[in-house]
Amino acid sequence: MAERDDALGRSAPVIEPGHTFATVTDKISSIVLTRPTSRGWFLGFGVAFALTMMMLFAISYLVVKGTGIWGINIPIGWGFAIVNFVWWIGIGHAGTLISAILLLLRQSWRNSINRFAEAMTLFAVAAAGIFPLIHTGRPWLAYWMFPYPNTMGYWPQFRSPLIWDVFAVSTYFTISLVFWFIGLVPDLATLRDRSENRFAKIIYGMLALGWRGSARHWHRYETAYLLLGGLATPLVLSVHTVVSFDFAIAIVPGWHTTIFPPYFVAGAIYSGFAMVMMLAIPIRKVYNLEDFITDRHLQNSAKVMLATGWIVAYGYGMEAFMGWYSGSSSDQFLLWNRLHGPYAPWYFALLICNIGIPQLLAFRKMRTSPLGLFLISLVVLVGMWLERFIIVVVSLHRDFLTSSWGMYYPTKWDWMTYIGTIGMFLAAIFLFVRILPMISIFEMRTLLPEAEVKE
Amino acid sequence: MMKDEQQIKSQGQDVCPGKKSQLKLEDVRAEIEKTSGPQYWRSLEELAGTPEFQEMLHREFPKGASEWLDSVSRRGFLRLMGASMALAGMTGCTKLPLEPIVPYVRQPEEVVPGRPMFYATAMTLSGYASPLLVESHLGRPTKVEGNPEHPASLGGTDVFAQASLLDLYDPDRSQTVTHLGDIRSWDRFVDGIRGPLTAQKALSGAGIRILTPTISSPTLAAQIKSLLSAYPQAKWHVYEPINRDNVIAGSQMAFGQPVETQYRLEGANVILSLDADFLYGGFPGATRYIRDYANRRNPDANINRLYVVESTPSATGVKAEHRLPLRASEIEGFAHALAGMVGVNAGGATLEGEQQKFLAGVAKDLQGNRGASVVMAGDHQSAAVHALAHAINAALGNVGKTVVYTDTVDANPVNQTESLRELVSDMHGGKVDLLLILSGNPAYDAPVDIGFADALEKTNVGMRVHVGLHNTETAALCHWHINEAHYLEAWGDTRAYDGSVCIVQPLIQPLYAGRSALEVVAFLGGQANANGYELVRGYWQKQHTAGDFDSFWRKSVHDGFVAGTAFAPKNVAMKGGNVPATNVEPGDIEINFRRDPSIYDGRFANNGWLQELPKPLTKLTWDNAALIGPAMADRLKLKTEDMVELDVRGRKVQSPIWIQAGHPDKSITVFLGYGRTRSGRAGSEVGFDMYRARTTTGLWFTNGVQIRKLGDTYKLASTQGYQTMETPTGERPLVQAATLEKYRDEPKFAKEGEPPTALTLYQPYDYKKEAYAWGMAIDMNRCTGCNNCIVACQAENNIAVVGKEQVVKGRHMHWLRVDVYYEGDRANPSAHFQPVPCMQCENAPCEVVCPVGATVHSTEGLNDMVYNRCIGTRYCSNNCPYKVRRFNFLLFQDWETPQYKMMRNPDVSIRSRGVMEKCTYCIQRINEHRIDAERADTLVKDGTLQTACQQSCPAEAIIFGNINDPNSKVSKLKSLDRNYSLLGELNTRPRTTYLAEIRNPNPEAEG
Amino acid sequence: MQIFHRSTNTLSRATIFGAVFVIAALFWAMAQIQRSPYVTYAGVAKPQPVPFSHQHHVTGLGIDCRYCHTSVETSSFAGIPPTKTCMNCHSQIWTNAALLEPVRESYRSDKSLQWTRVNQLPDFVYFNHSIHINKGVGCNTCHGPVDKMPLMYQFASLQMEWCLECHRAPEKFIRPREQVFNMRYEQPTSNKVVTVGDAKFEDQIALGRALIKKYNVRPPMDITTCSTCHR
Amino acid sequence: MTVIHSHLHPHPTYGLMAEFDSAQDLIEAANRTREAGYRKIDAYSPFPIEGMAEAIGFHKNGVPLVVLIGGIVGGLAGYLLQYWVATMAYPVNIGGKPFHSWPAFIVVTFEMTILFAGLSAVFGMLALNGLPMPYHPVFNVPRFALASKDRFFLIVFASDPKYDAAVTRQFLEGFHPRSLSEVPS
Repeated sequence: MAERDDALGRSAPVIEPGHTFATVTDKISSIVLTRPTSRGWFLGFGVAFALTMMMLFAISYLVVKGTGIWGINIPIGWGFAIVNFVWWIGIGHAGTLISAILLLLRQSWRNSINRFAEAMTLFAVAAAGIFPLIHTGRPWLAYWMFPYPNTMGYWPQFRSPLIWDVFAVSTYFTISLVFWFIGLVPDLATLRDRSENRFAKIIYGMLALGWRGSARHWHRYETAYLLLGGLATPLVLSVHTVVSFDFAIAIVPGWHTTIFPPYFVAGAIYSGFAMVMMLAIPIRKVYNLEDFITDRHLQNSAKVMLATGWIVAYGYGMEAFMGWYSGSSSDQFLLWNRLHGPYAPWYFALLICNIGIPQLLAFRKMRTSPLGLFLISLVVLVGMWLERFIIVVVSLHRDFLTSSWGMYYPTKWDWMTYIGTIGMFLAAIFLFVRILPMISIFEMRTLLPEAEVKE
Repeated sequence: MMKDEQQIKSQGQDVCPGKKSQLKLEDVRAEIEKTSGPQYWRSLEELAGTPEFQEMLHREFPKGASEWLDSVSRRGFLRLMGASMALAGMTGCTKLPLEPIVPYVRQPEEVVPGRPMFYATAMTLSGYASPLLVESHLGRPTKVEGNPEHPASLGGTDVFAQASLLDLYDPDRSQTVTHLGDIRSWDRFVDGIRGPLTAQKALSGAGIRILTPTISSPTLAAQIKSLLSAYPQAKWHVYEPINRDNVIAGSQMAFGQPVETQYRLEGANVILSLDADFLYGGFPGATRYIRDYANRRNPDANINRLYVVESTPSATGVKAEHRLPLRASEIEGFAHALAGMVGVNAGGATLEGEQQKFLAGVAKDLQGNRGASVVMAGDHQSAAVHALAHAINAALGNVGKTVVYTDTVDANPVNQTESLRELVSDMHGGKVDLLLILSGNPAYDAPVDIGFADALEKTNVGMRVHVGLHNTETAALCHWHINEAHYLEAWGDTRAYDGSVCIVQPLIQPLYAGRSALEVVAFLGGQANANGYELVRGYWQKQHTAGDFDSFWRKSVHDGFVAGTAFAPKNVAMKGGNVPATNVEPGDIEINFRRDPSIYDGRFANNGWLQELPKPLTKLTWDNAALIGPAMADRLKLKTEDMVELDVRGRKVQSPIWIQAGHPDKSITVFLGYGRTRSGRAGSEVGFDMYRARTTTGLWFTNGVQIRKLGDTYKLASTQGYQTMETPTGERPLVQAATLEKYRDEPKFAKEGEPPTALTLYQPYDYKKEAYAWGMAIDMNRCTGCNNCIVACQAENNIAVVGKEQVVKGRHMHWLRVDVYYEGDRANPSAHFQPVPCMQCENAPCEVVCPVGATVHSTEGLNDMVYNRCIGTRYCSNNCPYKVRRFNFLLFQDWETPQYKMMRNPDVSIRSRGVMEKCTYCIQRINEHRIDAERADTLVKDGTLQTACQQSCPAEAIIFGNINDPNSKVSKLKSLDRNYSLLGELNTRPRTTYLAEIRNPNPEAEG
Repeated sequence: MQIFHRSTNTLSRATIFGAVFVIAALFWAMAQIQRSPYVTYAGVAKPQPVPFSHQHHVTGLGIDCRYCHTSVETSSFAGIPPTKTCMNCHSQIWTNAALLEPVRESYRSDKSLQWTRVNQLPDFVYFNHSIHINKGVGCNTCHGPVDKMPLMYQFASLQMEWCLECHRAPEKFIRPREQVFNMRYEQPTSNKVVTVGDAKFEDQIALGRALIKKYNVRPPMDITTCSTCHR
Repeated sequence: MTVIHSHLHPHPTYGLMAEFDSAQDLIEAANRTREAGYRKIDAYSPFPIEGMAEAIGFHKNGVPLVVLIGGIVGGLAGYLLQYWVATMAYPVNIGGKPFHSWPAFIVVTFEMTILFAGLSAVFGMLALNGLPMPYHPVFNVPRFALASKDRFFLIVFASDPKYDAAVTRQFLEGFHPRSLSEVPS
């Protein structure tokens, strides 16, 4: 099964030949256990950590002074905070998608990228989760969004998409977390048994929960894992659908659109895979994992991006068409404003980033060139951020009453918070690759020829 | 929020706005002295300006916290303090601290703690009184309303009266007597002046000069007269920067004597205004005129018609059916021509094209309405124009019908410019030893060529005494400054535009032991420690010979005015003969000097409410700009916010440009009152001082102006960036307007696009079962854009002032705004005013999206905003199609200043940082009236319950009431054909609806 | 090889399941603290300049509430008596009791007594006494047995959920208007009949329903609307 | 072939454990052991092997049922909470919508279903597997560390009625395991 032909009939292996259980195990676990921590790692982590501190400073100042330090105003009540939230959540979709949906579709090539894709998801969702909290005027009261018996006898308002967000995002985070952890357990057992260091043994030992690979355990384990996959699949699709409700439920022209759910989900996967590529490509180079993360993976991911990119393009098309077709003056104006308004350059930039440049992926050459893929992924991530900016800001800044039209200019606090979350995300990734197996060892084993048994 | 409210309690409980605690005035004074003695704030203000201070701020706090650069930097500082307290509040914020409660020692009979009381009084502006009723909570005046009993108010007010409350509590008011800047006691002043006075006795006062603003107070006038009789040689000079010299001169020219002109607009089918902005506060009688005008705007009855010829677009001008923009100097020509056409004063030149058509139309219309028309001239138009207006009115037989002449309200109607000039020459001539300046600020606002400030500084006037509310530019140049008592602190009397005398009754003891001008004059007149009450009472005792004085006095004080004191109409004969044309020196570009719509002549510069009040047409706040027409802007390649230098015959001033649609070409309008140097935290160093270019020859307008582009730009804070309903993809029907004809063939034109009310999947909520369903109707035909509602709302609902920086960012807090939409040709557009409070939608989009249910619907159909529940997601505001919600992005409320604590309405929560707020239909008033009604087992009577905006509206354009009662006024209005919902197509079902604007143009004057 | 000792098996499971209970316990504790007198002041006598005894004045001397709290029927604020009110009597009796010196001092120096507020609501809550009196809410329904309080203390938690108890079901509490100031009033029972006009009632709910009609008390939906108390 | 006697513990044995090189050997050995009548046996492998469970005679698996119950509980809890809040606990008129606006309640109901189902899958699986169990007799066998790398182990528990130290050892040696160790309990 290792040699499955890809769609174009060309065959690229998901794992280079010549590997055994032992080699796979050693290669991956050694990264964590024996390999010395490189200067590069410290440098990268240092920078990421510094950015995280900057974010914390920006947030503290925000809490002391108020959301007024941002560029938001009336009518643009949501700015960077929500843009970043949606962007991060979108990125957070790839992981679970790869682990869950591809699991159900029996796409064995997922086995080598699902682990850090899931980790990436967790960190992205964590980064996203910061924003809905701090964007409130009184973050210290944000717990009122959770239903708990209180002295006011008053409860959250369940008709609000923001409450839906609270439930969707927290559920998504929890499920992704346990999914990821459960996937880790057998590998933690491997590390427990491999590591020489007593302390490491104890830590990994605790986390491994005493996993011993019993046939009974494996049996229940696989059932649970599959069921989780089955549950996570609708969940991951629901999360961005719910996020899109934040806009679709509202009456603001440019928000009140029925096409949002599918096109948000597609966009999410689009940016998610872009982020996976941006991580996978350097990582496989640095830790020379080309054997496990092969061109096959890059190609398949590239194809997914190409496909989702087309869905997104269709979404834009539909928005524009509806704007014209609806006959509603405010929708027609919205279209005009995107094309000719003060933020028009950004709209065009978005079209180039999300529709123009990614078409290069149609060429196999591009799909197989790591550098090319890396750059395109970067472009897509920028493009998807711009998309959310256009949706949030450009829709709000000129709505129904011409008298209350306004402009939005982000302040440096907006930027510090945004860049800070990127730092936090990277810092987490650095730690992850250092202390946990970034590729699922036991699932890699199943890909080896010797893993097959005949009755 | 809760925590912040405790802040306010835990410090200075006695003055906290908490509804329960009681007032101890001496404590307040004590606290004020300790927190903000004049030295303290003055030095802090000066400091705040210095670069060192700014630099320190940036060192201490990160740059980009641009609030620091606010003109109101001290408030910025307090905000951060408060914010950090709010933060401290995060922990255990549900435990309340112990709160003291302080009862009276001897409780006054009439006082019922928790229930406000109303007292009649009056505010005087340039001699003309606004009769008022002032609401008082436990001895703290908290809201100013118009006096419905008085013909000059009928319940309405103007923005200056509404905002005067903030002046009373202005922490920057001068708080002590000072001598050369040092704090002194009143007694020290008494000692100080004894010598000079005795010296003058010998000279029979030859060296005494008294400079006052226009005075209409009979008592004060009498006091001054008696002072003058005590010192026969002494002289009384009068000066106001916004004076009526031309009006007086005009009536001299026409009748040979100064008279007051009153208009009876209710009887006028046709009104022609020659540059008279009579529908905006500051014009004598405006409050009453707005009512009379509005009463004639009913398209279903006999609607009137307004023609305006004006040199600066004004609120009045844009309401006109026909508006003709002319440069100020050309209006006299127009008047001559018109006069000629109505058969007086032959020899008026004829005009061309547009203007001629307009002229012909007006003339015909006026003649068709003999005795039922009015021609009025603006204060700043030449004497000739006034004379011509008199002549035309006479020729049209309006005199005695729609135009009435009476004695002047001004007790001393001299030519004020000349009067000041004379004073200055005396000063230079060394004739002045003792100069008493009774309020007013001539050192700042006198015409530059008179050089009053120099005279004050350079000449050796032995003793210069300034009496005033603020320690102004003038005070700085005087030896002594005496802190004047605010009109809400002192007894007095004054006259309304119709001459009727209003008794000025204090609502509170002087916060800083200030003295009224009346008391100071009386003291100089030899009555040591005279007190205002006895002076006023004494004066009227003398006047009132017939009958029981006490009951007369009690009634007068209670009603707020002395019955039967209104001037009787006066028969004055035209002198006849042609009115000579004023000769104008040739010159290309003209400049107009105008009083500012918000801060008048600069006396209100430190009033945050007025500074932040969007001016009626530009919607500018915190600044004045030079207005020019579009054509001129194109010619000179000028854009809004470009800095220019105006060279007015050698006197240079700088100002940013504002391109104002409808402004006449080759003409610039600048507004007075800005660029104050010693105003206070709000008014100092704000805007540009145009008095520097104002001379006696060009007091109101002059030509020969050079305009030079400076290259840099200046940020202007306008609250409405986009001022038309036109969008690139078509016009939006936000204001429904039509001509009378269209309305008659198609009465329901405004309703198009509204969905059927049954259009819903849900079972709609049934409000019919309730006793009340609150609703509002706003008649845009009556609204004249006078801005009253905005300030009234701000005062009633404790709305914060945010400062220019925040307004620029788009964060002003007004719950009610007045949108203006221009239509048609930029050279001479028509415009519509649309007051926009919360629509209180029955299908409120804001409510559905709030995650914590902080904005929900009341059973009476109100869209409640629960501040203490709000966590500040701003989702509601995003989803509000009317954008009437306002968010506390920072700690905008001032929690520190004790004066503000006294000022606030105890029935309305003080909103803190991070919460949304919006119009509540004055829920505090609704609850109060509902509870009173329930106690009496009745329903709230229609009309007794008024929202703040409604109550202040001189035009009665805003009507609020119970729409479940078919006989309520609001129900009747909503049943009219003109009634429509804003953005009705969204099916939000607003409770606030609008009555479409109907204009009554004259086909023959159509341009 | 073994890394862990046998006991760790039990230990690890105990921690996992234990965590659940610990967290639950924490929430419960927080809820209790929120409602505890420490936070609400319920039942706590606060320091006062003069140890005024309602028990003595109400039960002992039979003074009516309204003698001191004059505005309770007409205003949102019940009114704290001015020093003058105290002196009406104490200028004749106990004229030199040391305890009353602060009162006399205040009267002499015209400086107000500074009491500590006992029943205190946050400032964003707008409570109106007059309407509650008018609808038949007895003083002691909210203020408790004031006539048995030597030192005044706050009777109820005054938290929103407490207000709602009555606003959601007024019939459980209201009484005839003429009984509002009666500190000894008891709710009707089979052996204690309450008469309104000529109607006799043996249980509170029936009485409550009747009075709601009589005084037309607005329905719960109306009086639990936010703007009833919050502005 | 070496025989290792473990002297770590003097205790009664927990079972006999044979070590194999490949999944193939393990699964065959397991099958034959079961056919030989042994019931209490288990197999350890570094990755899940198809058919292994059947080989050791393990069929019933409670996880799906647990998940189903979890999901139903979650869904009900979610919907009922919202219903109760909106119509009974504190009914308020929100933008003119009915108190019971069920379409708006779908999302939270769905998320709660997933959340509960997911968590019960994880904790159900752990509970049924008796995890965590950091200490286990099999860890006493040093070579067992390779069970998480590339070796495969078959154990016959001493508790098996058919278990007899000598006989069973002989039987297992029949598979020619790489090693055979007695697991002390």
